[in-house]
Amino acid sequence: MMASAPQSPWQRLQGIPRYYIYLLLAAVVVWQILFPIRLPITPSAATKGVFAAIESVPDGKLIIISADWDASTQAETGPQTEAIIHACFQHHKRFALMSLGAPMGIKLADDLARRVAEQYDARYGVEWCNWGYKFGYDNVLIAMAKDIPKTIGTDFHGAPVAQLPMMAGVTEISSIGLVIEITGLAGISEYWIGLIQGVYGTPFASAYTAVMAPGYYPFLDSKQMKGMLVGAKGGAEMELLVGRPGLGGAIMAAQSWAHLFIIALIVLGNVGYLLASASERRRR
Amino acid sequence: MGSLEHANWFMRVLFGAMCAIIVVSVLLAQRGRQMFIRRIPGLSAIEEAVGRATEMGRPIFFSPGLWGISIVTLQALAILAYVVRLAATRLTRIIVGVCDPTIFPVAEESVREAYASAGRPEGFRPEDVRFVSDQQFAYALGSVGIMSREQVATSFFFGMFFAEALILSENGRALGALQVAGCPDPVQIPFFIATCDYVVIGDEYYAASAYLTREPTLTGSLVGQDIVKAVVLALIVLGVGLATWYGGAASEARNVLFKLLAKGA
Amino acid sequence: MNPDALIVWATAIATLGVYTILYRENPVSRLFEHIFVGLSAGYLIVATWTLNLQGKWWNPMVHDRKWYWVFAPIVGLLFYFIYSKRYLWLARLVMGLFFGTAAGYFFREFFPLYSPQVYACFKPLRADASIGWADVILHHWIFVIILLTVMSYFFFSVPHEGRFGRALGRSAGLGRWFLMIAFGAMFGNTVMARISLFIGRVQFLLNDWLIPSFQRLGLGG
Amino acid sequence: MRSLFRPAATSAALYWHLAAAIIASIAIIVLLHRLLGPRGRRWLIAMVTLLGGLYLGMEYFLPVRKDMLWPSHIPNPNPARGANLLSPGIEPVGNMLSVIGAFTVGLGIYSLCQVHGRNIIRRRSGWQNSLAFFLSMLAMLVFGMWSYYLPKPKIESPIMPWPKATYEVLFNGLFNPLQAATFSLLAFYIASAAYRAFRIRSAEAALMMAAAFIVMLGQVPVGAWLTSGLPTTGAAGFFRLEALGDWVMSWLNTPAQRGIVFGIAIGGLAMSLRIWLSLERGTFFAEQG
Repeated sequence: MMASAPQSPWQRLQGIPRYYIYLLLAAVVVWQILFPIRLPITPSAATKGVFAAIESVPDGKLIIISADWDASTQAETGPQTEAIIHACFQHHKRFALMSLGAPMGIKLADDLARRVAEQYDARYGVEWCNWGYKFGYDNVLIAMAKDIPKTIGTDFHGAPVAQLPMMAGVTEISSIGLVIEITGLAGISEYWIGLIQGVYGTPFASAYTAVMAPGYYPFLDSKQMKGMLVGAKGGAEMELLVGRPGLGGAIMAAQSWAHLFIIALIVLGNVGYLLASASERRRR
Repeated sequence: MGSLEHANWFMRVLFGAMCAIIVVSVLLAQRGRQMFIRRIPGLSAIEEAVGRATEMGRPIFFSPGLWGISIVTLQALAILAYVVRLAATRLTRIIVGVCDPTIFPVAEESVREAYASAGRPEGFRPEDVRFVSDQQFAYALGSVGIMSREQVATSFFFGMFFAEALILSENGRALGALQVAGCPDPVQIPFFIATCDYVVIGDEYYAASAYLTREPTLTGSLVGQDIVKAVVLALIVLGVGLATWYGGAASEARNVLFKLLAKGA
Repeated sequence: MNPDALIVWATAIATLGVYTILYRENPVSRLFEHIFVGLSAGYLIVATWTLNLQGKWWNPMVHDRKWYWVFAPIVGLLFYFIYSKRYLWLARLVMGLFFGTAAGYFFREFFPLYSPQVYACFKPLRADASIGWADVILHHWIFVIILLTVMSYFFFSVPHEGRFGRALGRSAGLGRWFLMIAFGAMFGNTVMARISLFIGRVQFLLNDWLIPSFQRLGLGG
Repeated sequence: MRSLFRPAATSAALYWHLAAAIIASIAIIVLLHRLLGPRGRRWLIAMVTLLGGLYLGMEYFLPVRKDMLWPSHIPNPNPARGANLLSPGIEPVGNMLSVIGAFTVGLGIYSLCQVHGRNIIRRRSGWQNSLAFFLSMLAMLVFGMWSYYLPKPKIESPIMPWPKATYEVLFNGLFNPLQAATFSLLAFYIASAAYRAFRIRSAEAALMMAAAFIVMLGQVPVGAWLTSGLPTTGAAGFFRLEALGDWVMSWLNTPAQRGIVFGIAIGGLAMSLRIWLSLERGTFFAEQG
């Protein structure tokens, strides 16, 4: 267009090259990771909903934590999972990890659970277990609703789940008191809601990456979902509720500054746009 | 919450009525009844986008999204077939990057078919329908590679997209491609709006084939859809009216509605 | 063999290799793109066998002697007739089967997914004991107005002329504005998730790779 | 019927069954191919499509009973849930479809090998990359399968046999990090997209920007800090950024999305019907049967 024409400083504000934006953003994040400036956090209603859902699971029933995340979203889903596991152990609720959509992520969740379990002296197979990755999404859920031990078969370590002490009396979906889906993959919650929560009325709560969350607010509003952790913020809030400030809080510091950086960029672009169009008008 | 494992009588009736409305509307249109469709800017742009690639003598890239054989992807392939027919008559090359192995044979087949029906069966090159990867981000990176190595002039993103949407479209933009996108899931639409020249929002996605081809079956179906939407709208207005009249809490009227809509057999 | 050190270095190099694409598509990013596509193709075969076919097909057929599972590959292999002009219709036959079941699954999901959402739209528009007027207007009124105007935007077969049509057109215009607000909100809500991803990578590069490597060199103490 | 599909009694019997089934299937396919003309083939394809959808749909919409499979007198194996005569087949049908679909993987791999093989044979520019493609694919395939079939160690140990270690490097040192790194590119792209897209050129863009601003600030502690002077309760509390952001997300975003979703649901329903009844003529298989 007018690439060769000399640009006014206002026009230049509108066309900051991408590379500068990328470099500055990287610099802001690295700076905050190395020297974080922490800020206070207050839990939202959606986060409290997850916490309350865990608290209110009847004692005889099991919680399923469907950890459908892997390394790619670990920065958000890792702290979420850790805080949720803390909440389970603190309220003496037994839980089973499983994965429908992340064959390579379940190991990461297992490591996490193992580390947290040590802090509470919780034994594998008694207070918690890991059903491992189960292939087949809807087919798994449809079958599981009718017969859990048969559908799950073996746990993460290859042992038959029916032999785990905590699985005694766990037959079908009515043995489950809550399902918590932790994921960055869209679509899996629809299976849980469409095939389990909607069909059998099993309570459902979730933890999503911030990008997915907006799509699921309608389920929160329609009460199909008891609560929802939204991204790293949800993780940090949950950490606060369980009294274990950790990685989530540190990440929020970097988040704050990166957000401010992007907001500043948008403001600069608009200031440039307004001033450029004003000077244009004056010239005419 | 109720149980929706199977339908209740109300759902059976409602579903039957919805299907009947759409099918009758299709049949009426096939018998020659004239039907109106308003302008949808994002869809009007498809022809312009193909024309640009023709002018520049460079290829088009088309992505049918991440999902396998599903209703969403079949609609994407219907749009693809239209784009191929346009491109074929103008001797413009079109490269399709496929993500799901089950959709690969279907995509290949419908592209070949589209070339044949445009009267240029010899224009079809099997290597232009490519399986890229079934892994979301390998697909994204592979598709960006294809777009930049082939120097595409235009790219279309129609189908189910997730996080890779912005990787594809931001790189396409940096290449200077004219981009048109459509996705039924609202979550990725903001990013397409930020990076693409034209975006097809929500239900416009399913209106696309009717709008583009003006085939009676499809326009009839679109009119039927509108009537069904009006029925749903009426249902909502009725529900809101009842809730307002009887109050929000657990009233008798609300329980009746709850049983009908949120509790199956 | 303990591969941990190698994994850390490979991760660091692969990460930086992919980041070069931020400047532009270049030989390094191209190499990693091809490695990535290759690895995922190899993994696709491995996963198809270990996670799907072995458990669902091979074991039932061979170990449980359910011989009728042999029909699955026969039907599946019909897809390969897309490369044959003569037998093409057989590929279409199995595609037709998948088309039909795609429609069938859609029918099944229709009510469980959507009807509770319809029900949840039934918001009372007047105050009562449980909710005050301010909340009714700020929440319920706005909710219902946005829902109805947005839905009116998606009517395609009614011309925006005549008295009713013009009213619908105005409502649709308003609906489009509300859509833009929603899209902006979704965009803003996503920023955090995306930054998180990069934070995750920075944490790895600093804490698992750079700082320990420096320490091993005796630099960081 | 039921007795025909009984599992084979011995391994030898299994082989006979398999051979017979394969021969019979091929005979049926050849027969169909010979006997059916273009119209018959089209009809058969439409029939298969119809039946596939009909089965799944009917199972959902037919009445159910808890004591027996509606409308028969066969007892319901799981009396806790309502079922009809079609219900017991849902799970096997799903399994069958996913197994059948899995055989398309070969087509995808063939397509990849075709494109990259041609690059190498013709020494097109960048053929070295195609070579890298083949090497990585083969490495992942060989070591993936190898380590899968290695006997499982009794105790978990970081010391592992070399094929397993190689697989770990490929998987956790390359494959996973490449995914995570590609995914994280979005942090940069979202920043530049926001900078470019949110200009107040039109009312629509301004609205988008305002909503994005509020939600972004509401998400981070900085936003909460900006309006921390306002009281947490009452009318002023509404304007605290974190509350305002929540309000935008749940009361402005939710209904708009739901409006979109209802449209999508009905559009998808119409598309499903057209596919199911083979009304979508001319889109997929126009010319021949």
